[in-house]
Amino acid sequence: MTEMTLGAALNSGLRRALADDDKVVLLGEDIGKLGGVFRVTDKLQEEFGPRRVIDTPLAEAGIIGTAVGLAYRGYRPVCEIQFDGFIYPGFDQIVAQVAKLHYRTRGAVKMPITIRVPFGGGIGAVEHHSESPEAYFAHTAGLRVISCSNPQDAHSMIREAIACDDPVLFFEPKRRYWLKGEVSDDADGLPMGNARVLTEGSDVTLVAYGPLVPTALDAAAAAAEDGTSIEVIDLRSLSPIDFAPIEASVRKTGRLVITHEAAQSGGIGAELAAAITERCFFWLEAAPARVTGFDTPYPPAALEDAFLPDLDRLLDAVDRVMGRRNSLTGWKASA
Amino acid sequence: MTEMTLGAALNSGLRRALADDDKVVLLGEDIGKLGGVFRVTDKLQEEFGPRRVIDTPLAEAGIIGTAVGLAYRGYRPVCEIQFDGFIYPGFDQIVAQVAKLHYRTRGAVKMPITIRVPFGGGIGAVEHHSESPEAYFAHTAGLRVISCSNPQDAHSMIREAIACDDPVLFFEPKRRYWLKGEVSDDADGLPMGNARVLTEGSDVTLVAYGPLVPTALDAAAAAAEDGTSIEVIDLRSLSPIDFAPIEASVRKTGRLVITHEAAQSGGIGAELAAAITERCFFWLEAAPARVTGFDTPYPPAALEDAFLPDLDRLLDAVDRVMGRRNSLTGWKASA
Amino acid sequence: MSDVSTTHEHTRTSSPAGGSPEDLHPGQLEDIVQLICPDGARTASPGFDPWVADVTDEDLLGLYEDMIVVRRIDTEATALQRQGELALWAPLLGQEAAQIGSGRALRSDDFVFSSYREHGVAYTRGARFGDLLSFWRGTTASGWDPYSIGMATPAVIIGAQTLHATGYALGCKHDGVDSVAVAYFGDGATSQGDVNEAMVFAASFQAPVIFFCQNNQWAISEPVGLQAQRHISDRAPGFGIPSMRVDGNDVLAVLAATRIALDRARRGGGPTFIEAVTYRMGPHTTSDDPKRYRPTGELDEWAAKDPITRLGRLLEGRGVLTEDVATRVQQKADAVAYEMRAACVALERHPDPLTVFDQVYSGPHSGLERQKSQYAAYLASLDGAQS
Amino acid sequence: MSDVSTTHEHTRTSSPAGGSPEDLHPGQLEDIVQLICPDGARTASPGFDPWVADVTDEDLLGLYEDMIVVRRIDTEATALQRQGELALWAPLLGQEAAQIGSGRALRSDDFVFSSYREHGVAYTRGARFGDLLSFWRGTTASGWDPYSIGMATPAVIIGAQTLHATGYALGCKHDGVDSVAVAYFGDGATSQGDVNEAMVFAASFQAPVIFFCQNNQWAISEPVGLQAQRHISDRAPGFGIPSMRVDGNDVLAVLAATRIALDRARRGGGPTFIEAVTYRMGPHTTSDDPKRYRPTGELDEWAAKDPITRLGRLLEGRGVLTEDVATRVQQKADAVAYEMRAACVALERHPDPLTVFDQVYSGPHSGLERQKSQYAAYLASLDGAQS
Ligand SMILES: Cc1ncc(C[n+]2csc(CCOP(=O)(O)OP(=O)(O)O)c2C)c(N)n1
Ligand SMILES: Cc1ncc(C[n+]2csc(CCOP(=O)(O)OP(=O)(O)O)c2C)c(N)n1
Ligand SMILES: [Mg+2]
Ligand SMILES: [Mg+2]
Repeated sequence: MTEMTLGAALNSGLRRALADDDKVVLLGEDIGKLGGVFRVTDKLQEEFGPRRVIDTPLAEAGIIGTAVGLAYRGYRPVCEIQFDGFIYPGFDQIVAQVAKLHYRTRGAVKMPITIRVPFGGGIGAVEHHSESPEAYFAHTAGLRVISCSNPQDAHSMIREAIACDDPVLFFEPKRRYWLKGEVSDDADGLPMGNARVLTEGSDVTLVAYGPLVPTALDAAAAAAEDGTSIEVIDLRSLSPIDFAPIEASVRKTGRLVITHEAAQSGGIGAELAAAITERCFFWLEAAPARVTGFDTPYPPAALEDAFLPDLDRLLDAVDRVMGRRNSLTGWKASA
Repeated sequence: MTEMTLGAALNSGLRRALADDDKVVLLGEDIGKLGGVFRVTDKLQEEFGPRRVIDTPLAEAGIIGTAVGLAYRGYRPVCEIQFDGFIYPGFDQIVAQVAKLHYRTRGAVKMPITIRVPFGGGIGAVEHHSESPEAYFAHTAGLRVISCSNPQDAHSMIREAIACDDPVLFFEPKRRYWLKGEVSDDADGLPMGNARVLTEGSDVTLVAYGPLVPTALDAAAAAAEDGTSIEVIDLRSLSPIDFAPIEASVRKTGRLVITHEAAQSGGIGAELAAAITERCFFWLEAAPARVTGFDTPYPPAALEDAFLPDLDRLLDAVDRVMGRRNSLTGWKASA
Repeated sequence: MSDVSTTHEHTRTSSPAGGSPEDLHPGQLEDIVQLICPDGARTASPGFDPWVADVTDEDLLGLYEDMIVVRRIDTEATALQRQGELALWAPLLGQEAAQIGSGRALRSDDFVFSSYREHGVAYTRGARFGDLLSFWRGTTASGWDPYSIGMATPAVIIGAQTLHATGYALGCKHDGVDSVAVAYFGDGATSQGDVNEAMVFAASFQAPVIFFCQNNQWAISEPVGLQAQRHISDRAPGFGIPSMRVDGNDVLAVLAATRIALDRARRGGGPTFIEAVTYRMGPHTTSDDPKRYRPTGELDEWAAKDPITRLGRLLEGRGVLTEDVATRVQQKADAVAYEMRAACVALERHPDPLTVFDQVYSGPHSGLERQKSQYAAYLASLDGAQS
Repeated sequence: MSDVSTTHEHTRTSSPAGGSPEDLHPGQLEDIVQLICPDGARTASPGFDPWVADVTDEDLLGLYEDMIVVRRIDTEATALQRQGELALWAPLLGQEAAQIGSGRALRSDDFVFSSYREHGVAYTRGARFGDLLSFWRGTTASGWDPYSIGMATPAVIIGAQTLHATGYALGCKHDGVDSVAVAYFGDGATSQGDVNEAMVFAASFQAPVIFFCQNNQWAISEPVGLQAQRHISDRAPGFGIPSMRVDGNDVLAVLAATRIALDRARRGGGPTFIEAVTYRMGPHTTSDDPKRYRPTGELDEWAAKDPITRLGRLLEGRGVLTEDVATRVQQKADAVAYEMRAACVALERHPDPLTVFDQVYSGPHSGLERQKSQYAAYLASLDGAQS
């Protein structure tokens, strides 16, 4: 067990993956000498050489398309997309090629490609540097989509993603790169496809992933002080969603709050709300509530606090599903 | 009033738009002499010349990006994407530029771009020719997303889309291009942003759009014979969704079925189910049901009947929300 | 003062480095490599001849047979489409020499990344007929197992495969083998970002990849002049990739050019771009109607440059292609067509609906498993209701 | 036999069509246009000189002042970032000549589509200081109203703006005006599909657009050699676009080249590509640490070619840049910096949260209106709870 930041845990996970399997190669912009703009690949090129850690020309379709060819050849490419908002030039290669080649070839060709995407806001960045594009990929058949929220998961899940024979979109909560935690080489063994119950609770089920997991835990702590018991679930896998623990939780609590930074319409929260309503209709005491980014582009930094879900908005939603107050209809808290 | 096919109605709508405003230009692959692979732009180049109806080089990012520049210059470009599955190379330009430029420039620059996308399956086509990518765009702030289901709407809505100062993704139900109907120049005046109640009913609200609207009407007719009264709503606008008539309907029926060809996870149905549950929780008698394509790539033609929602699957869902039978849990109809 | 003199026009048709064009390509028209003229005459080319010096008359006859066969395959597939046995077909008519000449130059450990029209290439790789047609029949999303014949599943998204070829080639290089990746694509494809990015990446990595562009003059209804203002082969050098422009209706010239490019790639010389100038004599696909856009006379003009006729003339002139041999070749082609038809109609038209869920992922997937079991239950309930 | 002789290498450094390079560009090094040497000497160039024959010493002093001012703007902005007044800044240090020389060549009805580093160009277009900084302060998603200064909102997505410039230019052409669109982008950007597609479209439409590439040798940590195996200016001719390679640290050469390209575009001659060879003397942005990747000595090497120093030397030699004048110029620069700092700190740091919903659409949007009113109610309820 070592204490390290989430970013360092990714670095050490990548290092392990490179050491364990010489078919693993890293591709991306500025991942070599610079070690990536977030230093997640720091020193890996020095250690494994420029054939394993490859600085590519500046073109995302090129990176992903080259990775497809490498995968055809038996490699396990790990592509870094420098920031969330730069994934779109590679969208066609991801959606039409990476996602579909296994199906297209009826299993003959595997696409064990991992696409690492530092995502989300809260770092005061300029446009295109704070987006949450995960729903596009969760709606795309053939991909697996996961997100980590702590150093241990970062380390274990990146290794698992690379070892997975299916393509994996790996969303890294960039504002949590500096979050510290204990990391051991043998994780608790929870597969990357599984959600994790972080705190048990009886009143409300609160589902989060990536950067908002710490926020959700804060909300649970704050609510506990007010006597509300919240079960926080870290989704971890956004596609497929591991519904079993969420169903079990909602059958217990009767109330669901979901949070993400991405726009509300058509986000992961929509799928969760719809699917949990299908599965737990008769257990629900209130409609699932979504606390999300708005249906706007990610705003300039001066407005990001207004845009991002935070502790207060989560507690407001908890109050709402508890029937306590309803900011939506103007019924104010009596406090 | 003239009877024409949906494809011809689009053609006549485009002709009117070209005639009414000389800032309207059409851009696309093979839209000139060939008139488009579906002949939707038939004879328009002949009539308006190659500066108004522009055959472009074969590159979707190029088409959209060029349209952005034309819009900057005051034009109203109408881009044709030849088939749904070819929109992805243009995804970055749509999502990062077209959708965001108005916000980015705080309203100084308008993006009155219409992107026409023949979409959906059922025509026995090869890969990439039968997709339903609408949810990607409905999740993207800054775009308006609409779909027509009959010749009159095709004609009116394409004109309205072109006249709209915001970018519009216009999804054309390709397998209904040959559907005939009366078209008049003055439509009934229902704005493109509004949903339309097609049949009134009291038992179940059935929401469809684009190619599945005729299927939904068939289902309503079949259900009526069995004594079930279905209110069919043509969504028309997928972003924003016109919730008022759906809310009103669900408050009456207590039951909602939603159908689309796109994959279920994160599709329009997820948003509809989640939002209607939020708005009508206490009116719902059953969880909203979704009848959609599966979470697989669009399959080869031999399997498309298995993939596509059809009359029987709609009726099954109606039975389910009516509590009559439940194929999902194996409870068979007694008949 | 004219600005033309002050800027680097670079835009004239370039000639090879060193020597006059005549020295190198005596048989060429407009700076194009040609070894067999349309009238069947064999023209000398000091630069290219050595690369086909080992090609015997017997070999030429083999290429001839290949071309006859793939044209027969093409005709038969078009017929099958007309008869409703195929949903669609993209004819290669006219492009036989470009595909056979290049395809036959490859080794089995080379790897092809093609577009949808390379049936001739697939034939040279040994694709089975059922696998050639199942995609077009709508039975499966694609045909052959790529690893069994060294040819990827054709790409329908224009240009996407050029990047795959580049990545594969990079893998070959890193593996230390001298296999080569070959990307096939059309003239229209050169406008796509992907194809240009592939050139950037290939040049940057010095990847052993051949960019083989069949310039068949059309991208559906759009003439090549809409996509490119210069010869397509003029594009690659600016990326640092040497290029050749060959008569794509001349199977020998195509063979020679491909061998040159393969040799360079195998020896660590990196990528090469080949523009094979040819013509799509048929429609874009069986759904297309070229009458709407093809200028009158153009087809005739190109028919006079037919790739098969010219090799036939050469071989007749040499007494290799006798009437007997011609009959044997035709019989072989007919036999192939017969076999292909049989393979076609044998393809399953109504696969089990539940197979729609197969092979989306390589491992278990909770979401799909649920959808599959629910769909199975639904299908079973229908049976129940109908019984 | 070497394959080199059999393929069209096209890859040598091209010389201008007609005439020997020496005739045309006496002052050039390595086929690069240069009118002012690093030591301040004015070299003759028969091809380019006529294009700047009207440039007086007064004009040159104006360009000098511009460069001093934008360098001062850059230094001040970097300081503002270090002091926490800006969230980020992308320094233009070293690229003053490339930006001023090209920017000052434009007419007000031309239209610029830039990347994020073109503060110097924005200055020539008349951008207000607050508008220059509000993006970098995080106050707004962008700065100026594009129509007020004839310059689009900078594009952060690498290369995207080149297509916008092409479309805008097509619009100018169809409008029958002789305005020109100018796309600015970096060396790294040339690898993006969009930039190559822009060249295809521009060539195909003969659009009046200038592709102005500032090759500053680096794309963050990646040297230009990773993106391009030939001079970047060698790429365009293959697309049918004439190109020029100029010393980007020579403001006069840049001015001349831009005027040539503008003139061609205005007269219906279509697109031109200009590679301005320069150097990014600072970090990529204030978040970057070039020590991790910049070879030692490189910065010094380029410092010796500084764009401002050399024009200063020329003007000193001519007696135009006296000590008095230099002081006046420096005062102007300081005044600008002062004004900019004031404009910066005056920018709103805490806009009304509800403005997050503004200007997403140009018309009403039911979905957003609901979110906005709910958010307003929520904010009000917080007030309520806190009161
Ligand atoms: C990304 C994309 N856009 C559009 C299409 C539709 N399309 C199919 S073939 C074709 C023309 C291709 O022309 P070319 O590259 O010259 O190849 P050819 O058909 O002549 O062999 C087009 C536009 C496509 N398949 N993919
Ligand atoms: C599509 C996209 N990918 C990646 C980035 C991240 N990024 C920002 S600047 C930059 C380097 C650009 O280099 P160059 O084009 O040479 O311009 P310069 O910064 O040198 O002016 C990169 C990779 C981006 N902004 N957009
Ligand atoms: Mg073609
Ligand atoms: Mg640069």
